[in-house]
Amino acid sequence: MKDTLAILHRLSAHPESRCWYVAWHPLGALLASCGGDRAVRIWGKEGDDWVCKCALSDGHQRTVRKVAWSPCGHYLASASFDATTCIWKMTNDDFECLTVLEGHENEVKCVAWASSGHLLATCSRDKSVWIWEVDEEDEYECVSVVNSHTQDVKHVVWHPTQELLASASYDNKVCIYKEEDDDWECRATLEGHTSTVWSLSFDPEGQRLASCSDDRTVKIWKECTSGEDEDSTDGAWKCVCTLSGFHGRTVYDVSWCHLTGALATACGDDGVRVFKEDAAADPRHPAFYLSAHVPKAHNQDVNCVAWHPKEAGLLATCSDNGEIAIWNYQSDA
Amino acid sequence: MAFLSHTDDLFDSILMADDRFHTQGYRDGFEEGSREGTMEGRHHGALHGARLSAEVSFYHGFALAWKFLIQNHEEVKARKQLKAVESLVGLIQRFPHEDPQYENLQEDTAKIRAKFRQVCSLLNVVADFREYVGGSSQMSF
Amino acid sequence: MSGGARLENANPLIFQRTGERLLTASEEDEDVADPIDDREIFDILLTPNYSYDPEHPLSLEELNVVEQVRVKVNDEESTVSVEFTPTIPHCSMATLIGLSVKVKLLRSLPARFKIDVHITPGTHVSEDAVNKQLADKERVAAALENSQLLEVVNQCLSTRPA
Amino acid sequence: MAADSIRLLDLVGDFVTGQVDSKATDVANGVKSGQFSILQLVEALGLSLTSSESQTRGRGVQLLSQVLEECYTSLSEREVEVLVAFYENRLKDHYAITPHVLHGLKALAKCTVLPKGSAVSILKSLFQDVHVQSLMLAERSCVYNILISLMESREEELKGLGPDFVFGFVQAVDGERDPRNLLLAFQIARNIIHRGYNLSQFTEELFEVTSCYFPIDFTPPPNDPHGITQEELIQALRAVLTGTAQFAEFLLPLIIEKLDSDMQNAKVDSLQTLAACASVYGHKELSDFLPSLWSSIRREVFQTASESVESAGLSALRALTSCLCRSVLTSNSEDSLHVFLDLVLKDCQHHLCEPDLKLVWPSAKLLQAASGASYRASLIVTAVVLPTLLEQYSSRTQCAQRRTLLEVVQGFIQPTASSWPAEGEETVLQPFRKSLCSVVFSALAESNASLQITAAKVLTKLGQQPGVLAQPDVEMAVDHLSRLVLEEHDAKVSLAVAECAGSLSRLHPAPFASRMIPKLKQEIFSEPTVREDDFDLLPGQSRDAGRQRCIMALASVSTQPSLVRESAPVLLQMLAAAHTGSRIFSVEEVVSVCCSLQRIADQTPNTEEMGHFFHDVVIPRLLTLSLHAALQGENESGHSSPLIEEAVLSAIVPVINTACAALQTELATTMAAQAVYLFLDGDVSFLPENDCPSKIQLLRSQSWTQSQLVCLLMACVCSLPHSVDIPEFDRLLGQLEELSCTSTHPFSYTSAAKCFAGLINKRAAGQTLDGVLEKTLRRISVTLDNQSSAQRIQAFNLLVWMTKALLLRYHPLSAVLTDKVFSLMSDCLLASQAADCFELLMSDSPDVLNRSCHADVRIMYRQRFFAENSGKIVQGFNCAEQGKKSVYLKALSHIVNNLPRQVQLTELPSLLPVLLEALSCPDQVVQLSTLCCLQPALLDPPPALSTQLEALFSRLLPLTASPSMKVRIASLRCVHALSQLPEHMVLPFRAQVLRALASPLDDKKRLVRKEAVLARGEWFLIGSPGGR
Repeated sequence: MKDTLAILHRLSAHPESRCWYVAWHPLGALLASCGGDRAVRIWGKEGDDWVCKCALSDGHQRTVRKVAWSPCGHYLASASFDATTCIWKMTNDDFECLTVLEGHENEVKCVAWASSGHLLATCSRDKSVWIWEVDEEDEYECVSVVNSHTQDVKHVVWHPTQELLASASYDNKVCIYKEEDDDWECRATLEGHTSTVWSLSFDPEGQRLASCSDDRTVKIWKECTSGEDEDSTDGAWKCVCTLSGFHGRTVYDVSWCHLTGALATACGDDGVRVFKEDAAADPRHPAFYLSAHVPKAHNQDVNCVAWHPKEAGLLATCSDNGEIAIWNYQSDA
Repeated sequence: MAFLSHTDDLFDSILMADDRFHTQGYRDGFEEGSREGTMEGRHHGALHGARLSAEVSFYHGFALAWKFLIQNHEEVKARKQLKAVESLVGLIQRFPHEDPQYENLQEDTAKIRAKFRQVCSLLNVVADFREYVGGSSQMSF
Repeated sequence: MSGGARLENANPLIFQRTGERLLTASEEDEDVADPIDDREIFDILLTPNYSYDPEHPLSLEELNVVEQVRVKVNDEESTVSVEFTPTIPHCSMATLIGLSVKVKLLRSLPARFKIDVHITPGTHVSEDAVNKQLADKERVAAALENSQLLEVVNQCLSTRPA
Repeated sequence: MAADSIRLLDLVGDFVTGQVDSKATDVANGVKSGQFSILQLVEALGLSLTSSESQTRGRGVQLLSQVLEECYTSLSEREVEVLVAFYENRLKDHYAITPHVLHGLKALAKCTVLPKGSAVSILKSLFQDVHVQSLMLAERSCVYNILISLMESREEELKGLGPDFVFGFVQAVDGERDPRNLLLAFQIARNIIHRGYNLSQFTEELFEVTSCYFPIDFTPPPNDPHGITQEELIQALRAVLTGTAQFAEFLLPLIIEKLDSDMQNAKVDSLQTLAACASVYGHKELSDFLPSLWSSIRREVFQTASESVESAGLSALRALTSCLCRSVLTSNSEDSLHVFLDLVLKDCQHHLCEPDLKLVWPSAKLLQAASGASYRASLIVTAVVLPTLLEQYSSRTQCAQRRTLLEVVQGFIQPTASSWPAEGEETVLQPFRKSLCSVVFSALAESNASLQITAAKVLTKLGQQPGVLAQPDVEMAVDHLSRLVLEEHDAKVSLAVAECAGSLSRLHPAPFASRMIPKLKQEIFSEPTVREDDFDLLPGQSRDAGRQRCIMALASVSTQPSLVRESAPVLLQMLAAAHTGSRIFSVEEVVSVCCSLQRIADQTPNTEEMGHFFHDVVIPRLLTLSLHAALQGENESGHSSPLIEEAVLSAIVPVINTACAALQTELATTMAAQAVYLFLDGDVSFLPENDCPSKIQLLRSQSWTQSQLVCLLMACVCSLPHSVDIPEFDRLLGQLEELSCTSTHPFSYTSAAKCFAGLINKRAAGQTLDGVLEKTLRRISVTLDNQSSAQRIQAFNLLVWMTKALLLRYHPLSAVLTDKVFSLMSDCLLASQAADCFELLMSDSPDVLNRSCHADVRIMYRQRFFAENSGKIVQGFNCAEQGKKSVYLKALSHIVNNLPRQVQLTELPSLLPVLLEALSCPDQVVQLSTLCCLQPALLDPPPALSTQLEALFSRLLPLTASPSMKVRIASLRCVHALSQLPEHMVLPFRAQVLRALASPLDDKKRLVRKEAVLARGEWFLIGSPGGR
């Protein structure tokens, strides 16, 4: 491993509690974090160090599990254990709560914007995935409720370009959804993990999907377009690669860098790992190698990894100890 | 004479007793068991059938009521709502009430529930469907 | 537990309590470091030394819910694994007992520890489900924000009978 | 006269029309003073009483009633008669008037001169014309009070009313809700029942109207002025319900029903009520309900989690059983006791055969409760249970199961006060003597410690009952015990064995004298056989440890003079051997020999005989041995006697202390003389083997081995009773002073000082004593003032002991001495000793100047000392410059630490600032002692604390990381204690504390982590649902 992952900054983002998730602003100037202290914090760089621009602590009554920026960068969505999702509007450095999306029976685990910015997806322990439509005057309405999972739904993520949604669940499965005469339906179910699937990430082109799981593996799934190989129907996905043996405990998050194609993971063994794809390998059977590994990246579980959208190699991670860490990944490969 | 025959009869009954009681016991037991079983089964079926029908018909009534309330509104929002309500009604009407053997009963029920919740969200009403969906008790996590 | 509450398992097996841990000289010696060992975890779990299980007035150990042999700790690697045994296979409280045990350890051990709580293999009908749920820190975190659940857990951990 | 009547009219007018309430008292005074009579008042009231205005009439009656309440005592029978008639008639009047009427009647009912018949008529009209339920609280209580006072004075007449009275009461009380009134109502009901009023057909009504409150569920409102407790109500009601057997048919079903409720206190109340009525009922009342009563009780005891329910259930069962025991046996009727116990046995016995299952315990408890009810009951139960248990024991093989069974057995062999066999009855265990013994002995022979311990306990219990164990059994037991003493190395077992041997030896000394003591002696003196396996022995298995146990055992069994005469010589012989070196005993062993001697001296009955034994044998022997050792000095020839070791001498001191303290006066006097002359003039005549060089002068000797013997002098003379007069007092003091001031051997000069102190503390006050003291004090001062003197330490030491001796007896001089000590706290050399000496001044010293050696110790001398001096310390603290402050804090914490808890609490507020200061003082000793005196105070904190919490936490939390483990532990305990404060006080600190306690969880010391875990656990519960 000649490649390096060097620590740049450490910030105590949510002291006395966990930091669950961090999300880069599409332009990369801001970083949003959320945690067990029921707050969302917005971080920005001032000179050489990162400072808290503002804290949104009045939106939720319980843990804020995930945050997501709208593609345009003007909105921030926050999903909380209080069964609601808040939509925040950013006007220069100030945030106001536009609306609160209700309807889930219990903890909302994830929220994600479609690339178009017109669609929003949320998922919850109530086993359902909800798709919301956003109209011009910032009105949100539920266009569909899908019950394809038999358990707690942990994560939802949109395809980078198409209107295609993927969800990961406690039932060890991943589901892929498409719209079907203005109702959303599960088009493919990805089975293979032997325990909870915690997170998902599409590759830059959206042809492949990475999933990470409590079974301590990361799996790479590929959509089989007809012709490529016969034995599969259009829209079906199959596992083309499994990264096992690298992680000591649950893999909580996986992130595919859209600039470098590097794959980063956050693990319950306190480690952060970066994998690179072996260029030489047959594209139908891709191979990944461990390019960099920081064993004690944090002194408790690492919950999230996020690649910077603009600056290649810049990586943000956060942990149960409430910390955010920002790394620089250098690879000469 | 009578006395004699009587004794034969007596012996006979004693000799056969073992076997006779055995078969009779088996028969009785079997009848008893099957009767019990049927009763239990009926009870179980009735109970769940009732719950499910109650739930679905609640949705039905709910949907129809709203349908009439909003069908004459013209604005876009109401149209969308009406669409959703109608698709819920559709789902329910396609729901095979009278066929208990119907194999994807569960899936369809799930669909209906999902649609119902979407409708609620669109209409922005909080209908207490928890008891119908067998909602998560406060003690689970 | 109110005197009126009925036990789900009226006549459970009981086991002799192992006595107090005896104090060794080295434990009183300022300079010697005592590593965290199995018995210590065991003792943590048994104080308060009556039940974590609102159904049973007896202590966890007497009910054999936690046995010393089923506690494994590795101080250097900062890992703890506890296997607990619900008093009867259908004990509805299995998850709650497990949650209580987990919370007790979370509150009592240094943050560096990775804590695994499992049901003793083959002692519970829904063993895997319970284990998976206890291992899911997100679910546990959510549980501890649910006041009804937190109340039960706290009562189990309270040194004053609730 | 006329004037009076006019005045009266004015007063009445003012009150009735003028609404001037105060006038009532004026009228009353008038009546009391005889200025005017009641009848005159009535006349004066005439108009208002007959007015058509109900309001005016009311006012009139009110005045009359108020006056009556003032002076009902002075009324004549005639007047009362008139008034009663008037009032009864008024009851029919407008409802607004009724309250006043009732107050009047209440007053009249109290009259002693109440004419015959009026009581009845009052009641009749009350019951007839008053609807009690519609009255106000105060008036209702009036009615009850009327009933109560009439029942007191006119019982016969009321009984004349027959059941009507009861009926009237029932009607009146029905639906009462107020707890105060209920207490009254219950009292009435109780009187009705206990004083034999005729209930007849109204029995059930009376029961209904009272039992509807059962079980009482009443929580007094906050700041309730009447201070009525749930308990009072419960007791009052219980007295009613259980008052008569006539209620049985109603009460018992009710109890059975209430036992089914889910309210815990309902259960407890029902069970207690059941127990109460079982003591009143006969078996006739119970018989029909016994089965269901039993099943309810069994259910509760089997299934409850709460000890209160369990114990209530058990005592209920005991009560039921003893009730059945009282029932007279008639030839034709079956024995109801037998029937009932069979029921109990049927349900419980089989659980005794499942020793791994939980129900074995409640079943055993139930059976024991039943058998504890009476001798007969215990006969029946044990006859069934013991065989089962013993049979089970032999059929079970696991030690755990056997232990459980044995523990159950233990519960059955101890008779209760009520089941103790009477004269001529033999113990119920008689039939099982053999089998019991064999089980116990086999258990003792097991290798499992907890089993052996239980067996020892059982054996103890058996031994305590006369006539259970026969001679051979006891001898067998003694052999087992001896074996265990010699072989068993488990500490817990040895302890149990010692206790067992001790208690057995009280009743059966002979076998111990003849069998055990010789064995022990033999083991002690047996030649050390070098065994190759000696090396790989566990600690406790070595021969030394074995000998150690023998030494302890000798003490434990010395419970009777006959045994002491056997055991003490063995120990003395060991000392002799150790001294001569004929056997090699380690110093530790010699010390423990002394400890055993001390225990013996302590536990032997304080008789003339024993007094002589110690005075003539033990003490002289000890003195001789030490004297010889001392004279040998540090022996040139290799071996030097262990008896010159300070440790050994300090162990001999308590032996002599205890013995001397118990001596009768004449023995004590000779003891004093012998000791004094031995030490002053070397008179050894009273010692055995007194072949010593003449003219030994121990107190003047230059050799430390001799001078240090002064501690034995102290032991002899300082623990004698007051009455004993010490010969050569002044000469003695003189030499002691000299020794304590000049000796360079710490043990010697300290002991001398202590001896000095012990003597002056008891010496009668007066010129002579003061003279001596002045002289000594002068000497001390001179030495202390001379900074260069080599003997300042000695002088200081003497000063401290002198101070202690005098302040214990409130001697005027003590103040001067104390100030002297204070002045030394700024002394450059002695400052820290000065601070530490307060520990010595305030705490009890074990070997001198304590109550057990008859010292003159005034009660509350600590409080007094504190009151007089704490001010000075605080002041000194404030004046001292930074570097020196800690000295004062140390002194203060020593004093406060030794104060009784109560005083600490009262004083804490004033001291809090200084104590907080002390917490941040770098000296760990100060920190520790401050924490120690804070911690108990924090358990119920003074209000002053609430304002100081901020400061307290900011100082406490850093200490959890102190380099000293003790400090870390103590500070964590304080933090733990603080978690018990009212939530609103501590909640603000929760986050801060939890954060701070995270790191001690990872402390390198287990003991610290333990405290941290406890404390943090508690703090998590604060302000969290279900927590607090």
